[in-house]
Amino acid sequence: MSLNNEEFRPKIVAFCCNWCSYAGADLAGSSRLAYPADVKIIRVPCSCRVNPMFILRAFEKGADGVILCGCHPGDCHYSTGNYYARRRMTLLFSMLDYIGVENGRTRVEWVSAAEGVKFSQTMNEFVEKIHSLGKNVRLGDLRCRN
Amino acid sequence: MQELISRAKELLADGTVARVLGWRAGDLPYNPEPAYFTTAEELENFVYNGFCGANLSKYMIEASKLEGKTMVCLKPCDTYSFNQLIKEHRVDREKAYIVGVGCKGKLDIEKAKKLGIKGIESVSGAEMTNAADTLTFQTIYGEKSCSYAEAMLERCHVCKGKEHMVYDELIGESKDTKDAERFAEVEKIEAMSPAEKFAFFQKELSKCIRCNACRNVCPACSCRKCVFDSTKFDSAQKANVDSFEEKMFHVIRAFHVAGRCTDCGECSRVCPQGIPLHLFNRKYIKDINELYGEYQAGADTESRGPLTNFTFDDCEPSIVTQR
Amino acid sequence: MKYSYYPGCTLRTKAKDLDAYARASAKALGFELEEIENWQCCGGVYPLGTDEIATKLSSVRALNEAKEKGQDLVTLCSACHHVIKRVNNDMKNNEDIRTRANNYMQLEQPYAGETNVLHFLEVLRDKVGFDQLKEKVVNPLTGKKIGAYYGCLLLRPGKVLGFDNPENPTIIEDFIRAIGATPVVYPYRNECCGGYISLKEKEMAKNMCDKIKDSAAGFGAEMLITACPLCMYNLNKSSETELPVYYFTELLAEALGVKEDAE
Amino acid sequence: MQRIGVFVCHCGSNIAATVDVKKVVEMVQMEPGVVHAEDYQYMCSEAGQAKIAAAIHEKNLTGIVVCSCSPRMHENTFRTAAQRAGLNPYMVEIANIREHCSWIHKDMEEATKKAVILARAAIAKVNLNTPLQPGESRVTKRALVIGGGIAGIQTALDIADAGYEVDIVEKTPSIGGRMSQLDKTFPTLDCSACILTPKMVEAAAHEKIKIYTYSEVEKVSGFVGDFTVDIRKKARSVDANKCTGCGVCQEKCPSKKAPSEFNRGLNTRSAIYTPFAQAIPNVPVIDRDACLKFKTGKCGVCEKVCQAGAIDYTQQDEIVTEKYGAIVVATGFDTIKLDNYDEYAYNQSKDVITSLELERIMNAAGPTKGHLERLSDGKHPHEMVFIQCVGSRCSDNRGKSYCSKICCMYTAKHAMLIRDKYPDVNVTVFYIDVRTPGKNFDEFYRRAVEEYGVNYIKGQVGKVILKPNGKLLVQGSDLLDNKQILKEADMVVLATAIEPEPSVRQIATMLTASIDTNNFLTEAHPKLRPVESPTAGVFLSGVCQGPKDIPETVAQAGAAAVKAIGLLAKDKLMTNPCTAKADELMCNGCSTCANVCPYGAISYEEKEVNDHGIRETRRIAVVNNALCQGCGACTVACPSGSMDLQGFSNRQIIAEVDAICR
Amino acid sequence: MSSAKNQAEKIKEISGVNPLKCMKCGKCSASCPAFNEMDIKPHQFVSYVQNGDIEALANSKSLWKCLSCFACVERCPRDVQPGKLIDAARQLVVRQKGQTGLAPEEIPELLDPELPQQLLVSAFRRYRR
Repeated sequence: MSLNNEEFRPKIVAFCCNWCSYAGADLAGSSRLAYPADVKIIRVPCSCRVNPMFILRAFEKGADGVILCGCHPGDCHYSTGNYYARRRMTLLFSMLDYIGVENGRTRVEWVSAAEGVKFSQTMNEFVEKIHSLGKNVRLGDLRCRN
Repeated sequence: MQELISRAKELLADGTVARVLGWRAGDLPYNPEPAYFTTAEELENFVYNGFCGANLSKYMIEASKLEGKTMVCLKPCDTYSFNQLIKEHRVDREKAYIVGVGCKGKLDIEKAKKLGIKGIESVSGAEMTNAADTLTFQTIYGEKSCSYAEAMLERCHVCKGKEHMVYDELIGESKDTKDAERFAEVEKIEAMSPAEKFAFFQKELSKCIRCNACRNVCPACSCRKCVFDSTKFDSAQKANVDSFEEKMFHVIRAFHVAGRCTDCGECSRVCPQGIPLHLFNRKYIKDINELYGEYQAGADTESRGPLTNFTFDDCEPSIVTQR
Repeated sequence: MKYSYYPGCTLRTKAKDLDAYARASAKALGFELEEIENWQCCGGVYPLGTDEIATKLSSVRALNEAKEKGQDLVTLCSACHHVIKRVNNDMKNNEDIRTRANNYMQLEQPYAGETNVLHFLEVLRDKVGFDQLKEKVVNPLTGKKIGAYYGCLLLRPGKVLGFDNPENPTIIEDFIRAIGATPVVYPYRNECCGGYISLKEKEMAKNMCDKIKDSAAGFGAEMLITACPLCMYNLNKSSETELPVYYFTELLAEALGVKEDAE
Repeated sequence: MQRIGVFVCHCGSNIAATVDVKKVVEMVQMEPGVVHAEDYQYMCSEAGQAKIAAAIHEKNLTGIVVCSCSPRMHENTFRTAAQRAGLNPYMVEIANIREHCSWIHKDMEEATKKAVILARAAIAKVNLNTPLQPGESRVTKRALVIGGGIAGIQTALDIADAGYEVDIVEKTPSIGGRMSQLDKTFPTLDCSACILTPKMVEAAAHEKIKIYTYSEVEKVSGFVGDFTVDIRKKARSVDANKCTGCGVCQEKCPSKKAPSEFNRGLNTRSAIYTPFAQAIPNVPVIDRDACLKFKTGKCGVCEKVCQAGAIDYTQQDEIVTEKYGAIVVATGFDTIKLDNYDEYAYNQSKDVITSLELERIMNAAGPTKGHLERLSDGKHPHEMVFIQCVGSRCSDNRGKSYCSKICCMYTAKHAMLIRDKYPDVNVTVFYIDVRTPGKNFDEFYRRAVEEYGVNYIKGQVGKVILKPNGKLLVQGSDLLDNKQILKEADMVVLATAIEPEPSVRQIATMLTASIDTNNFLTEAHPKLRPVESPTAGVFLSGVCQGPKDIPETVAQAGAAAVKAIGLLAKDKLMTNPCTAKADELMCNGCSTCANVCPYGAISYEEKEVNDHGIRETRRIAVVNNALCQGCGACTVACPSGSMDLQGFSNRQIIAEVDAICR
Repeated sequence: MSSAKNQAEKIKEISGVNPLKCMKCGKCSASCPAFNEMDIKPHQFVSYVQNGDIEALANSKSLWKCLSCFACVERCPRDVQPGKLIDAARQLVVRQKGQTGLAPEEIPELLDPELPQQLLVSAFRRYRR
């Protein structure tokens, strides 16, 4: 498969918590569970480290989708981080939906260190979803493209 | 008003307070402005009428640092902001002598102007003592009038109630002016298609000139230094490079005050471009109420805010796609 | 309480009793079975092929009609129950089938599995309650040793039908207790009677039915009860073991003292 | 401006086969700050590390990016290497181009592009890195072992022998665990009790070991080296200091109807009981749900007969709070409930039993005094059928998807023991695969077949059918003969899947140790750190980590002990320097950050600041670095952005975002 | 792609079953009440589809012996559900014109007066398109 310039290759940023989801991504790797190269992972200590600013920043800079992965509720390495992340992201996503940004472009998924399969599946699904939504025109529209 | 002035003089005279925080007349009949008064003479310029919409609680952040107590005039809705500031340790309750002032709804001169009332020379019916339901304007085109309610600020139509949440004494009568659903406008937008929503906000926000009036007036936006002015996020204030920044600014600003915003409506009141900025805050309030239980910021000074709290079985963010 | 009711082809013909006793009993128990209009035959077997739509549509029509009335849909024949519940499950959980069926049906409101499908026995257990039923019994069938014959269609696949524990069900035994008789538990009660195979493979069906009846008789059953006309036919026709087989509704009507009303 | 060196690892062919490493080297050289870039076969090797050190010296590097495997693998290796070469270790960042790139992509061009982007992100981050200094925290020289089975006992003994204090918390009235329920052990057939009880006694007698039985861990706080644990000592209703263990109370207790947990409910015990004869401590407990005194207020027989006056009906649960430096989880397993497998008629027939129940039946102290008999009628069986993989290897949500590992061997053991003791009993085993990896394991299984004539049939059983005459009919497959078999049996034994002891989930949550979908505790690395949890200071011993037999459990217990000892041997621990820090000029003092801090690490000080010439006293957030674990919850809660996380700062993360989206 | 392979794919598609999940435990064959009547046994169905030997499957007696009692579906520990494969193979056959397990002319002699409608309807669904 060669890269076709015509083909839409989304830019996808995945924030993964160090303890569960980043390890889950590692497990997906060592288990050779493929997902598209469009996904690039940023390691954060906990899902609660992810500031809404980071997500909007990603969109501002041209991301087509942003996904945040953390430990399952109840299993946070820091006990409670993902509970805060869950509220923050719920409100942020709701707001993005409210201002007319397709709500499929943002997602939160809880992936444990043992869930390599889930990590890979989630990323495949998410990339597929972004493909179906196409280029990030709406947030792209917000950008100045002189 | 006279009662307020004489009480202020008394408090100054007996040394209870070192200064009075209220309003004085502006250059136009409808734009009184926040002001400090330290002497009985100065108090002669004190005004309090239907145009005194400004929420003075934020001024108390600075006033708390001053020597002695400050008498501050707070309308019922302003007291929510004051409570929230107490909770966040931004104002010192001991430094404030709160006079809960009566309120029968505050006025929005833009609404009158929209009714075709222009060239205003003077207004009557806006005084607090006046029980009249009608505003009468002397204009260069002659006398014009409209009903008080017609010219009321948007926020007063969804009034949180006539009770003061915190005060030392009360002066004047208050009225609950609520005659509309608080979330009706938000619901209207929620019901739109994504394209319509997008177009709506695109149109509104494209008016933004980043004058920061909303930020400056907001009692919740009281950070010593705003993230948008700092280098910490690589987002330091600069000329608007692109329209994304406006949206980012307003979404993030609303996010930063989410769970802390009392819905005082000052942001919309002061926006020189007339952007309905309260629609952002109110969306967060509506979501919080629906997803995490009713919460009114500033109703007390102890409870945990919704974003510094959680329950084990909170909804997942995917609820956004399911609603 | 009113339920939408789907009788099915056989209850109109060879299994009129099953239907009549059920209606009479329902009346005695204070609920009503409102036959849905223009129901069409469910097809008797659930079309397993995921690519088949046409064969699922009659069930969807019935389901949608119940939905429009805002009622649960009650079935009596095991086969109808099986087919309709599984189609409903598809409409709820299989996006592909749902889309295609809705495209075909052109309903005002797309159907997405909203209707709750109940077997008559489930109504007795979950809505009426076996304790309540027991109180309404006027002729308890005291001393009768009855074997429940479940067959396959009511129980399997357990995950979809959610009717009872597919390997060790209790609903009919509880029913038997409620009408005052003694249930006889025997291991072949959820084994297949041969189903439609009896049309061509008489010997096979005979073997299977013999096993069932021998097992039941061996554990002391004096009679069997069933909810399925085909099971009834096979057990009666294919096996030589002397063991009478009744529809459970007949014993229900008898216990409630409304058997004559139905006849 | 930083002077950054980029080191791209081939990882043999693991990376180089999919990522064009030369191209990566070429591309990253154009990135701002990069003054050096090279690739090498194995960066983690000594030679690879030497290259990094050389470049640091030669090029005066201030920051390093290694493009290699996951930072969870070698971040520490490279940080240490950098430190040895005089660079602050926190100036090193890893671009994960193996697990997150070469291993999951096939197309070289695509993988190379992605590798370059990941490298750019790391470079962008390093550009903003600042040297960080870890702090120190003290280590409490005492370990906690949760679970008093063979795993917990062995771990405790090993730690205690090294000279450290250990506490064992066991929730049942005695230590011993599952192993105490076993009759014989494979592949040597020695008596389980004979090898276990000496260890139990040793643990009880050890001066460094304190055993809390009938106790549960209730709350855990703190962190590696300094955990604080609340232990609930459930009320025994018997004063352990007075009790002599004479056993008269149990004999005289009139309430003898409670199912015996130790005998898997196959017989009953008295309301006041010790689970088994060799119980440690030999102090009974009163089961308050079964005791007449507690249920009706009348009785009190045990109190009357107790010469020592040890019975105390008023005893209350007691909470003990202790400090520990290390915690070992050894919570073990149970067999799964068979409610989803009624085709095997376990709930319908008393003669269908689990293997663990057979252990009790075979045991001289068991419900049948060691005689093999049917529980329905007490008759001696002549035909026994064993069914393997009951609930194991089931991916249909009814059972467990994993292999329980021990069943093939214990079934061979059971078959052999029965054939040995009762040559008149025919034994048939239905199996899917016989899995016997292990020393002398396959030989053991073959002996069952060859010397003892056990009939192994390849094929699963579909249904166990009760016959009116009380016999069981086993309907199974013989796949090698392509037949369906109907086998008449007197008893059927189910090799029931094992699962982690269900209470482990709560314990994992308290410890913030991660747990997988099957409730097994996750190890820090599946191969290289198999006895450590990803949570620092928490170690794993025995089946709580995955199915194991006794020798493996004991080996792992020892390994967990060594890891715990290694930790306890240190006086001080380096703390993670990636902690939160408030910018005092920006801090509002609003307390929002403190509200979300799970560690109570944030406090407030009235502090005089000089804000661009304005001197004033402000309320400022101060982070206690010893308490802060670096989650970052506060950084997002902070409205002004004053609170930031060192090592994962806002600007660093934003730089990564920008680099990826560029 | 060979036509056998195509057909195997078709069977997988119709049935929604992934035969690769099978671990060859034989629980299906151990559960099947029609086992003795079948020439190709339930557990073998999985291998036939895996190997693409559809011809043999299509000609198998077993297609017409399966009772659709779902015992194998219920008990399969791997969610392979051989019953669905058998049905899909049967579909493949009856969807081809003229191929059927029941000819109309056979019917009258099979009928008996007590036979319930349900039986005919079901048999038709199973045996014919």
